[in-house]
Amino acid sequence: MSLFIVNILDGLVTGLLLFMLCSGLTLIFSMMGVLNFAHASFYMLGAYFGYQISTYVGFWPGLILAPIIVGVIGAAIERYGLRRVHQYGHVPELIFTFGLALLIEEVVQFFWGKSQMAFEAPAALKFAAFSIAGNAFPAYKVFMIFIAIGVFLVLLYILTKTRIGMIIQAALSYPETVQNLGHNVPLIFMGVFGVGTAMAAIAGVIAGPVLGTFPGMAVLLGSIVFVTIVIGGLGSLWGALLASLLIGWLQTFAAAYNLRMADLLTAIGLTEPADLAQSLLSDLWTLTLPQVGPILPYLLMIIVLALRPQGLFGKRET
Amino acid sequence: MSLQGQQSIGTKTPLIPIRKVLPWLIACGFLLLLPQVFPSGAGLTIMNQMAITIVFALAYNMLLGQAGMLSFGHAVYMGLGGFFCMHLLNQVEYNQLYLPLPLLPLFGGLFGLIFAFLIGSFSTRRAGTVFAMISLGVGELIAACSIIIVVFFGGEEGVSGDRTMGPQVFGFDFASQLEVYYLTAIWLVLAALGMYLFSRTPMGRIANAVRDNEERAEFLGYSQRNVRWISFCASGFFCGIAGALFAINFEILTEENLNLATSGSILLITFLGGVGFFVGPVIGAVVFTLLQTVLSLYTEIWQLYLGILFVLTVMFFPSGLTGLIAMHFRPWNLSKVGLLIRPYAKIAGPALVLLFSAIAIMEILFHARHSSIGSEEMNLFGMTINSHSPVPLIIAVGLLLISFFVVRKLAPGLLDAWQDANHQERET
Amino acid sequence: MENNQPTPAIELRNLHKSFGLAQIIQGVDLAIHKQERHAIIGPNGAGKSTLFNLITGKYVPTAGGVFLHGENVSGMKPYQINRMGLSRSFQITNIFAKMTVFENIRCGLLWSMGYKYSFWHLVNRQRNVTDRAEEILQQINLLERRDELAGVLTYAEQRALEIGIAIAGGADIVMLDEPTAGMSASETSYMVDLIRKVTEDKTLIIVEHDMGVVFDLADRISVLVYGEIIATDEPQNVRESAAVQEAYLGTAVEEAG
Amino acid sequence: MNLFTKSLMAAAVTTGVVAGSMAASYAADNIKIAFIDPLSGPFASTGNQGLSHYKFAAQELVNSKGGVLGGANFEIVAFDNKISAKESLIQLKVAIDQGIRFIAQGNSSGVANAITDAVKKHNRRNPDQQVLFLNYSAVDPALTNAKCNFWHFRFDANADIKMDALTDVMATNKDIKKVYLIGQDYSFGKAVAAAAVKFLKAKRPDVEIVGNELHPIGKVKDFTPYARKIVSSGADAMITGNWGSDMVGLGKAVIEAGFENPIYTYYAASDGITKTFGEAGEGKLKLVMEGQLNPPVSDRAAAYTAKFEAQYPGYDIGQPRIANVIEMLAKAIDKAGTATDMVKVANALEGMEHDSIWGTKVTMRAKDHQAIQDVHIMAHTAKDVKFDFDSSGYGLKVESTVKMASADSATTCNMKRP
Repeated sequence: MSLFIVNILDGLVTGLLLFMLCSGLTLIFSMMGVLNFAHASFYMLGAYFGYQISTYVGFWPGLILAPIIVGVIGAAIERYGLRRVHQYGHVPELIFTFGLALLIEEVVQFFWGKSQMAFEAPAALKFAAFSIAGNAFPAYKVFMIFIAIGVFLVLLYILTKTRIGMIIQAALSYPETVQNLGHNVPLIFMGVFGVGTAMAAIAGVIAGPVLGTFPGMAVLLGSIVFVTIVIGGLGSLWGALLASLLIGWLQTFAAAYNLRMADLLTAIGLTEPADLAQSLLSDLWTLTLPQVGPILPYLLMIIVLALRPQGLFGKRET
Repeated sequence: MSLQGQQSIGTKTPLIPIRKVLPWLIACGFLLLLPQVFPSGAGLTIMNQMAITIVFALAYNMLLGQAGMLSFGHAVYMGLGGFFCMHLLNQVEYNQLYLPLPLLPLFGGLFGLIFAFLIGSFSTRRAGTVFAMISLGVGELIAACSIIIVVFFGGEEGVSGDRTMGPQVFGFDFASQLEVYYLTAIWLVLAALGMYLFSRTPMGRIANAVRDNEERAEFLGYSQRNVRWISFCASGFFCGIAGALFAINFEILTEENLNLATSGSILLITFLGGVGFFVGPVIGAVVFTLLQTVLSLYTEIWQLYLGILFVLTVMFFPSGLTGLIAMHFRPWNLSKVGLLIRPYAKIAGPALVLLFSAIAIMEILFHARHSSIGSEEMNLFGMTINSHSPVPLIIAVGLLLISFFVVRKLAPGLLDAWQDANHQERET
Repeated sequence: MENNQPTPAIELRNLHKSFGLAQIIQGVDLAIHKQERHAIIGPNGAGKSTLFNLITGKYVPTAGGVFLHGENVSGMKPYQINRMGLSRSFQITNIFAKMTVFENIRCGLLWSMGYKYSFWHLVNRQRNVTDRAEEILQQINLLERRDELAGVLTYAEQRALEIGIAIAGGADIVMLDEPTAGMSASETSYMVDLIRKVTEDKTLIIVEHDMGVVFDLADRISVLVYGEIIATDEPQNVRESAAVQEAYLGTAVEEAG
Repeated sequence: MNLFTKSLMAAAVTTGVVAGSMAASYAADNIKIAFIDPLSGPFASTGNQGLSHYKFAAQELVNSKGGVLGGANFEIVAFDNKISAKESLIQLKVAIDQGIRFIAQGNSSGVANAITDAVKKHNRRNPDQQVLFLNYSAVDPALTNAKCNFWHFRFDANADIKMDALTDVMATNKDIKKVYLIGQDYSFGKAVAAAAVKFLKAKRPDVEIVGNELHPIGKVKDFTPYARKIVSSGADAMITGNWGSDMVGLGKAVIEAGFENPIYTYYAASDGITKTFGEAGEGKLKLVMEGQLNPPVSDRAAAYTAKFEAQYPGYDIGQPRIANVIEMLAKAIDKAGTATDMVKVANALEGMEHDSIWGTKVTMRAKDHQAIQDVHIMAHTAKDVKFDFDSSGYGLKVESTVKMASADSATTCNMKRP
């Protein structure tokens, strides 16, 4: 039971982190109709900038500065890159962001090399906040939870209480109408792209010390982020939240419990073949839950899309 | 076969118009002669690899270019076809299955087709972003499964085999690289011809129609979903052929044949070459293999250059390298290419300086940051310079700025000339 | 009289369509006879395009049914309905801009000429398709522009091409959505002649704002207001109907105000 | 027209390749060793480190002493395989085309499997152009068991031998009652787990294996759930064969989750890993490895290490066995009297006994071409470390040694000799 509670908390951290990426991606998609393939790359940039700044002035200024820098870079890319490609249509846009993801990974390697950076959590948070049956829960993870929730509340406030939020919300449901209302749509696009990438960067700064700051971090997380927002429903913020938490817990619990396929197969009355190594089904018998953990999100996505093509909370089909 | 099958009596066009067949004949002759020019084993390996990439890229473009479907997981169909062929080869070796090697690609194609049929049944329901995302998910899923399902995928070390264990065909046992080259070349021509002809069938044309305007196609009696599904299956078939050729050439298949990196690079190759042209992926595959094998000999940051090239292509030349060449057809037809020579010659020098100074800056920075401590000397365009001293960097930046301004000054002239060259009668 | 009537080409029975809470079509009953030229008119937002989309299968009715030659086609996909002999043009020009004029027409022909999803015919070698496409190009006066990209045609030419694609498949019911919108007077009269010519012996359903066109072409007219048909009659009677005048002009005034 | 372009492009590529290969083959009389390992991509630092050591060893141990066969020098030619099996085979062909007959590779057992297979096929198909495969690091036991062949020699202790040595040492520690096994889900990870189960059962039947699991390789973002399980299992020690980012991620998560007991590893050192663990790994991280750096076994070894670090700052001797590869190859070539007849060189290498610079005797076992040597259990520490890793102040210090580990272990190898 105590392990279960610890896993709930760990899964929450993963899920909320995922949500910080997904919320930005969802906003960008809702406004501009483009799925930003490079979103996780901005998360990586956040981690690297956070690391670099932390080597000069410490972690905390990095937490503020890195997202701002990344947000400005994101806005610039929207202004000078994406807007140009927009005229060619959605598929070239998607290809552009894909190319961007490749490029950012190369640029990161150009400047920081290929090894993992020694990005450390701030000393002030390097203690175990509490401990459940011998399992320490680091204070840094508590901090991560609060940051993620804080970012979400700020986002919610902006979306529901401010004028600009109203416009963005309207764009969720009536993208064409908003375009025709005479708002400075390009400027809003640029702003939303900048804010979305900045949010990814915040996630990067706080995740960097825990999940590692290395050139593969974007790819590792990237496809999961897309899967999450597709499951949640493209363009739905609440769907993204639900799907993020779902996947966070799914992955945590899948890794945490060593359920074996062999037990399941024996339970339904099959007998394990004597010479397992020779059997064609040996892979099936030796399968465990942690092994299949990483593919569960993809399976879930395919199931969801087969049953409900617009995703769990999706309003419109693309 | 279909060339003659549909011949009806009394047509105006000849049976096989020479204008259309000539490029194919030249290509065949060229493929035949190539090994005489580059007979080394490594040369043959690279040519084989190029041929396989061409088949794969052409098959990919059946989706991206012809049917407008962006797949992020297309390595799966090539990979699965290849894995299946590897197992067939092992059956030939250990269980005396009778299968002449030259027929193997056919089976690879069939296996690719079967998988495309199964996965296409749900992934082709939607186009655009949703299709792209499903293809990504399926691709990641199967790549991840390759580590888990060891019986079929062989785990991390993959599945290997020996192509020479089958029955000899006309005395060939395909032990030598040259025999494999000719086998690959024959299948390259067959597959390319098949895909070319496919694009000229009613199905191929309707795939274009669905790409351009899926709604309108629906109101002409065509189910957009079925059109996409059939395109997907056809692409899967040719991907499977590419996979079989890979199995024959490398005699090993691994997870790498299925993963996102391979899927991504085929997108890159195809787009770089130009999705709007049949020959685009061919050029893309050739250029990419060139960059990969040659550029990586000279610079460590070749992937950075490739990334920059790709992003610039998407932004400024969405029709790819082939599009860049095709842009000149109109001035050529108007006999006005001459107008372009002078402005091109004028801008070429500064543009090259711009290019090389940009490269120099990147190389110097990279060396300064990543060379081992103490090693300050580096080789740049044949010169030995000190990457840690500011002088070379300042010179490079200076050259970059100067050439940039010169290029900017010359650009309007080039554009004017370009306008002239593209207009029939400017004075009237 | 009703008993002797042959099966209508299209029959709408108590057709409803709502989007969320908004009821756009609220119970339409309409029978359109074979080889009749039928116009649907009504103020902006009356639901004319929605009605079109319901008949052609783009939308699924919330209630009621669409009957094509007596067969219920509600819920069928557009391509299935098209294969039953109904074809349409679009209000916003909806051609294959990256293909040539000839290829546009050919796309409209392929299914009906039995090629379906064939990948074992070379399309350029099908004489019958080429001949038929050229015939149609002749009819719509675009033969000279045969090999131009459709995207570079003039607006009027694109509209003509749009109609050419719609009639190419030989459908016996043709539905045209504002075929003369945005055209000059001379272009409009040219278009009316063209429509009359290419829909010879066919059932024509047309949505149109230009009353001149409507009264010129139509055998009968239906007036759609707020998702309901308030009148269906011959042009003369519609013109004189007080109810129509009031509803139509009334809303028109509202709209203006 | 377009096909012409295609043709021209193809011609350009091949010209480029040929030109490139010609540029690389300037020194005529050198005996060339192809170093095929990742020099770009995520494992580039490991590859470059190995390459530096090869170059240094060739110069220091052979060329500066007059070379082999009365004056021929060793030359290391680097080929980047991007840690891809496909790319490795291409580079192998390029290397053979350049007339190189000795192939050195080590990173990734998957690549090693592909190369050993390709070398076997190549030697059968081209008897006049045979090559030898010097495997200096790939430790999948299969390479010297089921998949062994005459052309393959392994200079590292394989996964079984390392586990044999590790469990010898663990067996003497009576505090260890519960052990947790975790590894990457592929051939090597499975081999480590199987060996651990086998040896622990034989040597310490009282030890309970409280966990034995594999996780997907390179795919786990967050190792926390695994760490929770390990802590909750009450294990007194854990064993892992993880390498690269999987090692860093797992190690950090386990330490962070409050694990206080020894973590026995195969590859938790150098390439930035030592630096990343730093203080956190002190007293916990242990490595099983050949090649003693700290304390230095001899003045010669210390001088060799110091000279390497001076010449290649930023790199470590992370793979000491490379020195053995070079010295043993040089001896074999001298003994065979040829650097072109691979059967003779292989026969000379087979069964060779060699006194390594690292103080151990190395025997190239004839029956499976597996090197037998001393294997050490080392601790990650900052104390008494003369030669640190990653310039971090932390390094590996030998705690205990198993002499000539697994010298008489069984093999399923059925070597077919030409």
